Amino acid sequence: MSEEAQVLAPSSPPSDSPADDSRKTPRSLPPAAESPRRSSFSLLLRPLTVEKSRYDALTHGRKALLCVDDISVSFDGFKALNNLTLVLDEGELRCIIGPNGAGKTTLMDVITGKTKPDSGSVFLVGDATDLTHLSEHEIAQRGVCRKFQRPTVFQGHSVFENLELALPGEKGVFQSLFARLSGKQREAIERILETIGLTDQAATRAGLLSHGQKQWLEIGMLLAQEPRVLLVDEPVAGMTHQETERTAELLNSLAGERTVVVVEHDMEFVRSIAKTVTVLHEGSVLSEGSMDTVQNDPKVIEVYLGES
Amino acid sequence: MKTRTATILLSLLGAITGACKGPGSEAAPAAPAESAKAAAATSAAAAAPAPKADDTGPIKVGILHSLSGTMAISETSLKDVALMTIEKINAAGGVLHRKLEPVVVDPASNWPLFAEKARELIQKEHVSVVFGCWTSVSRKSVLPVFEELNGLLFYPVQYEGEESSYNVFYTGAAPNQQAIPAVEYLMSAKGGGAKKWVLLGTDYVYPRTTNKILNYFLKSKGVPESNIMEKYTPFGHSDYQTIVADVKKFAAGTPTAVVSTINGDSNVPFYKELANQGLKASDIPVVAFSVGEEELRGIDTKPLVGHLAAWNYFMSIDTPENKKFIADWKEYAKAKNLPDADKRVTNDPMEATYIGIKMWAQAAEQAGTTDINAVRQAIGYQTVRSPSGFTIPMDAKNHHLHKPVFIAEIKADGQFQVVWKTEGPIRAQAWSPFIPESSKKIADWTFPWACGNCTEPKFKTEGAVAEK
Amino acid sequence: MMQLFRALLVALVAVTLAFVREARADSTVLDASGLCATEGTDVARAVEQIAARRDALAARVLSAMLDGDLRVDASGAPFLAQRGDTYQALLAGSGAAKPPLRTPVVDNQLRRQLEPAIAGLRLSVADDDIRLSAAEDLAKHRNDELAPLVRKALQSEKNAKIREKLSLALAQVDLSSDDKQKRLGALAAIKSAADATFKPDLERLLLKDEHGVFREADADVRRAAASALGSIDSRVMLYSMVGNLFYGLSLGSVLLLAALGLAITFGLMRVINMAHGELLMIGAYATYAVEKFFQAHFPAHEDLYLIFAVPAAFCAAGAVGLLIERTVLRFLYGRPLETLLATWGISLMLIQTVRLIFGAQNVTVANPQWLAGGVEVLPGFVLTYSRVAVILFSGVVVAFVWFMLQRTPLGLHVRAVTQNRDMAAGMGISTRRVDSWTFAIGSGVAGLGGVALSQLGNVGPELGQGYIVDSFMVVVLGGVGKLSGTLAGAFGLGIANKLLEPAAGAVLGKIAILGFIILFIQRRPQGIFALKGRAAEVT
Amino acid sequence: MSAALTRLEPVLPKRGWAAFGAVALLSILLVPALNSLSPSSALHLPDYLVTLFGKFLCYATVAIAMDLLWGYAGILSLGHGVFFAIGGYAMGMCLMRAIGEAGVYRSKLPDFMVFLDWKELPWFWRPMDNFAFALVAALAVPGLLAYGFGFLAFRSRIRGVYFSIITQALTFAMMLLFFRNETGLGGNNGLTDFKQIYGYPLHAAGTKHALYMLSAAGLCAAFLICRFVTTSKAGRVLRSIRDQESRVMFLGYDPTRFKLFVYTLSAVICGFAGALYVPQVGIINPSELQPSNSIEMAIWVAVGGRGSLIGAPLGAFVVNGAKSWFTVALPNAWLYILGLLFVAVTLFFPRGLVGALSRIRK
Repeated sequence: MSEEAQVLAPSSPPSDSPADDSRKTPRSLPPAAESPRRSSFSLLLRPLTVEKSRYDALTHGRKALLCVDDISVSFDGFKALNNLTLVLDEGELRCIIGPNGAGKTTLMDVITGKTKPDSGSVFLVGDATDLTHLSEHEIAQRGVCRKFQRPTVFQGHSVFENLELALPGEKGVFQSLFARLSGKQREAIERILETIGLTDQAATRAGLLSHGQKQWLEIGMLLAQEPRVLLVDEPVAGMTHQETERTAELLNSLAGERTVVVVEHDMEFVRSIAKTVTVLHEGSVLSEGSMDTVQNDPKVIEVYLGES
Repeated sequence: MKTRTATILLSLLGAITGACKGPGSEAAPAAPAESAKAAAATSAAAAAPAPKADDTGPIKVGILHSLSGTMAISETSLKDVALMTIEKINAAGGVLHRKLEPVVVDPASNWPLFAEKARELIQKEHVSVVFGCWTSVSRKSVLPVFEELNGLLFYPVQYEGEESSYNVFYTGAAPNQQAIPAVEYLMSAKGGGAKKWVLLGTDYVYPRTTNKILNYFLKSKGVPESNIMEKYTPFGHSDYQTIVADVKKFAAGTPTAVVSTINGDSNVPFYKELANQGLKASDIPVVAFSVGEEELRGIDTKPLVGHLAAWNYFMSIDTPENKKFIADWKEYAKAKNLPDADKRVTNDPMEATYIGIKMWAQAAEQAGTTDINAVRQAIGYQTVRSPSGFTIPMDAKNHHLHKPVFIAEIKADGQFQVVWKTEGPIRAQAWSPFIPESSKKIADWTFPWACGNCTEPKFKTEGAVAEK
Repeated sequence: MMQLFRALLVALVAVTLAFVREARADSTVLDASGLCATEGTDVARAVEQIAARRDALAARVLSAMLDGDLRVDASGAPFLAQRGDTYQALLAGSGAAKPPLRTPVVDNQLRRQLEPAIAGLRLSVADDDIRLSAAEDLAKHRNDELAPLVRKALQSEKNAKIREKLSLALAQVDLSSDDKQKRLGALAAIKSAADATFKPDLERLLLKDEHGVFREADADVRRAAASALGSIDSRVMLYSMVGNLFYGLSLGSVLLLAALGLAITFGLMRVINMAHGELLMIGAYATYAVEKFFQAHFPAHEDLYLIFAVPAAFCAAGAVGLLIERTVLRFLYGRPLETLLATWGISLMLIQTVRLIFGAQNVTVANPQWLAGGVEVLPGFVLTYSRVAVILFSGVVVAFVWFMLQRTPLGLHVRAVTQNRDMAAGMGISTRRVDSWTFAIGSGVAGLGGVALSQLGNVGPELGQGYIVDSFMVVVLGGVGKLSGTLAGAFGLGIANKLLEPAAGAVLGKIAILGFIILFIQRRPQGIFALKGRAAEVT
Repeated sequence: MSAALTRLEPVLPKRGWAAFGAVALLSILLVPALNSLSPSSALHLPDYLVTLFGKFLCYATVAIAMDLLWGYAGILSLGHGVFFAIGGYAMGMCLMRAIGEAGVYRSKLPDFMVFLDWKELPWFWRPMDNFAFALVAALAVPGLLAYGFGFLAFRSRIRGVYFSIITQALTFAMMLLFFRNETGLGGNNGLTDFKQIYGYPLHAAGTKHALYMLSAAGLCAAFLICRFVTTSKAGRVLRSIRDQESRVMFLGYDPTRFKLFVYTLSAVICGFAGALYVPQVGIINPSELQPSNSIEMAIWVAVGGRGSLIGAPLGAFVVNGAKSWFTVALPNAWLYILGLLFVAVTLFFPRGLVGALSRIRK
């Protein structure tokens, strides 16, 4: 749970959420905005859609789904991403690794619209719209979904309600004022509950779930969104061995139908799930390929594996 | 009653839904207005049987001054002086052989609360009279309540005039009892012969109206527009650097006077800035209408020596009545253990409160009852020997006190030294002759005129209602 | 700065004493009883007579009269009232005062007569400073009677500054002289001084009468007058710009002092301290209490109270802050909106407490002598000592806060705890204690702000209410948690406010500034000095 | 509507409707009925209490609006006095016009304009002659202002305490603006001396009863509207925004729109309460815009209990009732009592009175 929840949740007394780990960091206040939004002025100068030539060059000859094209982001002179280009294929399970500060999380932020890049574009195949112009919820509506490092579920809602909120459909204010639940939707939720193994806890408040269960619930919510691309940020951090194994299983089963991108530190875990691995370093791609290829890449050994 | 309520409710709802045929247009309200008046008349008649006066118990007297909030600073003293006066009256046997029982409420400098508390005093406590209010807005807030419930209010503070109510007696100064004499004084050779005028005030109605009257007055005296500078600051303004520098620039080379209607807390930063930028009273005198002894307690007065104030009373006035008044007050402050008791001062609104209570007590005694209508009639013909050393009458016609005017310079010890005074009390002009709309108006609450803002008598012949 | 003031004060006293000795030597008989006459005209005549003596004793008597320190005994001998109800004879050999002592009444009319008279008398004093101030007084108003005297003084005067003032004083008389050369000379003097005081005189020269004929017949003189007028106008404009900048700076430093405590309690600790204004108020009341104490116990050193008020205010406000933290806030960390509610309640209680102890009325906090007044650096622009002192004081307080945060072990702990309290706790820092101290110091700094405010405005129970919105604006505008941001926010607001005020008026100016802040925060929600990137998110 | 399509949660449970109906009817009818009894009766309610309760009802309506915003969406506005005051001013302007020529100056213009030497009505006063227009303005102007201000603020993702602080700046700036005489709304004195509303004399008992009943009905309506919002899916999204805004965004909802909606709705309700408040208290002036007034509104909600639509009005009644009582009974101690109440509530009853009551029941 992030800090703003602390601030904004007006009256959650401690008894409310025993499993809420964020109480340990009580002092901090959220910055006024989550991230510096680039001045919309520079954004205006850039085209709303991707150039045809770039589109073709990147998607040519492969079953590409999501392309990250030449993205650069800098914070106060520090280059978080440096002309990074990355193409993700349909149905693949991609792991992204890299030392701290390599730009993994920033990459996620750019794809999901949380951070606006200085230059470059992101687009989904079949639609040349540059996603970097869209806001988070619009990107999410296009089927790019994200799972945070720490499980972010709605603690006050039941597991069922959490999933219900995630269901695709009209998400405007007035639709939701008069929204009703159809039988079909109810079935969809029940199916997902089964997938993530929380059928028995459907009516439980999400705040009362264990850490691992919350992770699964979050993944369930992402599934309910029927995503095309699933971005998963360090899914097994803080999990027990058993939970880790189950998560690996879950992620593996998800790939194929949709593209899954996993950012992870745990090498053991990466090895157990990854077919293709991308190594980031100082904001750009250092190496890409199977786990073995990457591990034997001298550059990688030098900057990354060498350290650990 | 029930059905009436229902119809009102329905028609209000009707107005919300079917807007178009509502009596919204200019012409339409005439009819409801008439009915309103008729209803007002009947309800006034219904309310007329004044508070049940049970003839033996104490007489309840309301005191409606803010004891908290921004106005507490000024109004607390008025509450104290009112209590003191009531105590004195009780010690002397009370009124009509009954004791006065003060009912003190705190409207907390909150204007709607003033109206609410006034209503409570009249309807719940059945007080015979209320002494209270300081700011114009608080008076405006309670005015409809007193008029509706036929209450009696004594208002003790100098104000902008332009008002006259059947239910209010004004014991503070109207503009012609304070502002105009002060300006005349500053124009005279003795006052420095000012040619340029800076009208400086806090942005609200009292300064605006006073300055408007002064503007008309100055122009009638041949002061050109370009020689008048009018400036307003927000409430609680505390940075007067720019304004003082502007005054200096404006005044350069010509005898200039500043008329200050700066209110409350802004005075201290204003005077401090004035002193520090070296504007001396002998160069540019400042005359203030809301700075008295009480306000000077919070100011280091040494740099202000020579600046002026115009009031109807000063603590330094040397009369036997005033000596007694001050002694009584100090004794009371000590006995009641008021904060800073040894340094308490008296000022104009306190004197006005004191006069008001005495006047009411005399009138009630004379009328032989506390019935509001009877007492009101009696008050109009009372006189009181005031601490300022004059015999002051209440004007039966316009419900304002006749008051003497004093102009005084600030002394280093926070007191005032009177430099000019009127020969006797002057009559208040409730409606300023300097404002065209007002100049036609006559305030006269005596029968058969009985209207405080009419241009011709309300009752031309006996019994015939012929309002304009 | 303070030293400088003291030095100045000492010099002044020494000069006055020299002056006194000189006066004492004079033993001519002087009957001051005329000064106590009841009729204003009689008093004026008496003043005239004394001034005509043209000696130091006359200067002494008249200036004592102007200051309100003159007493006249039954025999008409003048005495100088001194501290502690003692009287010093101004007339050698007049012995003890014979009661009843009378005090001559001085009003503005008399002051207008006394000031130039005294200035005229002082023109022959040896001390440059006294002569200069006398010449300045004379230059203020046209005074025909003293003109010959001034002319004589000008001839023997060596000091250039005094000469300038004296020639200005003469210029006013000479402007209406029949001699064209004299008029031109006067205009030259006026032009070089470029003092706005002369504008009306110059404009009068350029006026036409009802027949369309220039009042001033001579074209040369008119041209000279127009050029003098032009240089006055441009000078006035420049000075008012300089003035506005200074006013902005001084308003900025007031805002800074008001907001600095909040920058610590809100900026570093994330406590929405609505009682912040009341901590300022406590600082101001502490100043008042120290002043009272000095008045009661060390009346001779009363002016030094302010120096002792600084630590007293810091401790008083700090102690209250500590109490608030220990009893209420420590249970509310991490719930900023709830600290808002609780501290609002606390602020109400503090206001009422002060009201019950000190009364609802404002209390007097006098500027010490060395902070009163100001120096006119440019014509029409006065650098007031109290404002200069507040600007310097704000610098000192900022330096103190910076030093405390950056260079002391406590500061190190504070920074550690605010950056990562778990880690800090793990390293053995008692986070609880650090919290308490930080809040106490933030409150103490607010108390220091109160000391400054007591010198500029009124001290009353509601003092703090007027500053709370402004303080939050400064901190938010500057960027939370950044000292430099608070600095920029305060001065930015102060200067913007003062630049807008002449154009829009005080009320609209203030509204415009608030509107601007609201819009600014739209563009840069994190303030001027915002942290960017992930660092900002991690905090 | 097929059986499978179900609302997520009923607006009120079946028994809830019955209870609500009973309470609503009682609150609407009881006070006027008791007031209509003969004054000699022991149960007679004095007249001044009718307007007092009417005022409380308006405050309670504001509290509900605040609670919708703060308790459910987690947005603490410290500037809701603005919307309340604007609603009040719209009604006040209409009532001012209704005075017609019965004012002090017997002029067609409101008295303060004659005072200030104005010759004609400013443009924004003109349509206020129309009662229906004024009513619409009392709702629409606060709504539009909230929409505009909220759009800017939420789009820039200002939230939490920052939002609270800039709303405080908003109300402060508005207060200064309304204080100005040039603004054309009566300056410091505001609008007062009303005589009639929609043709009915304001001091007549019938009008007072009608206004009281309208206020009570308004409170009930506000309760139902807010209840409708909070039990809908939108309400759930709002609570989600309060707890986890970023997750809501990544689920494809636009939090800005939801916040804007609830902020605007809450402002409209406040405007409505303000419009009913003014004819009952008889004055509207800029002191309603003081930041402290807006903070007090938050206090009502905190005292009653956030996130419970019953708690908020309860808090408004308790705090204002205490204020009315203690300012008479213990004028000097009043601020202590109020202050202690806030501190105690935040420290010991973070869920307010409702939370405390439910804890006791358990």
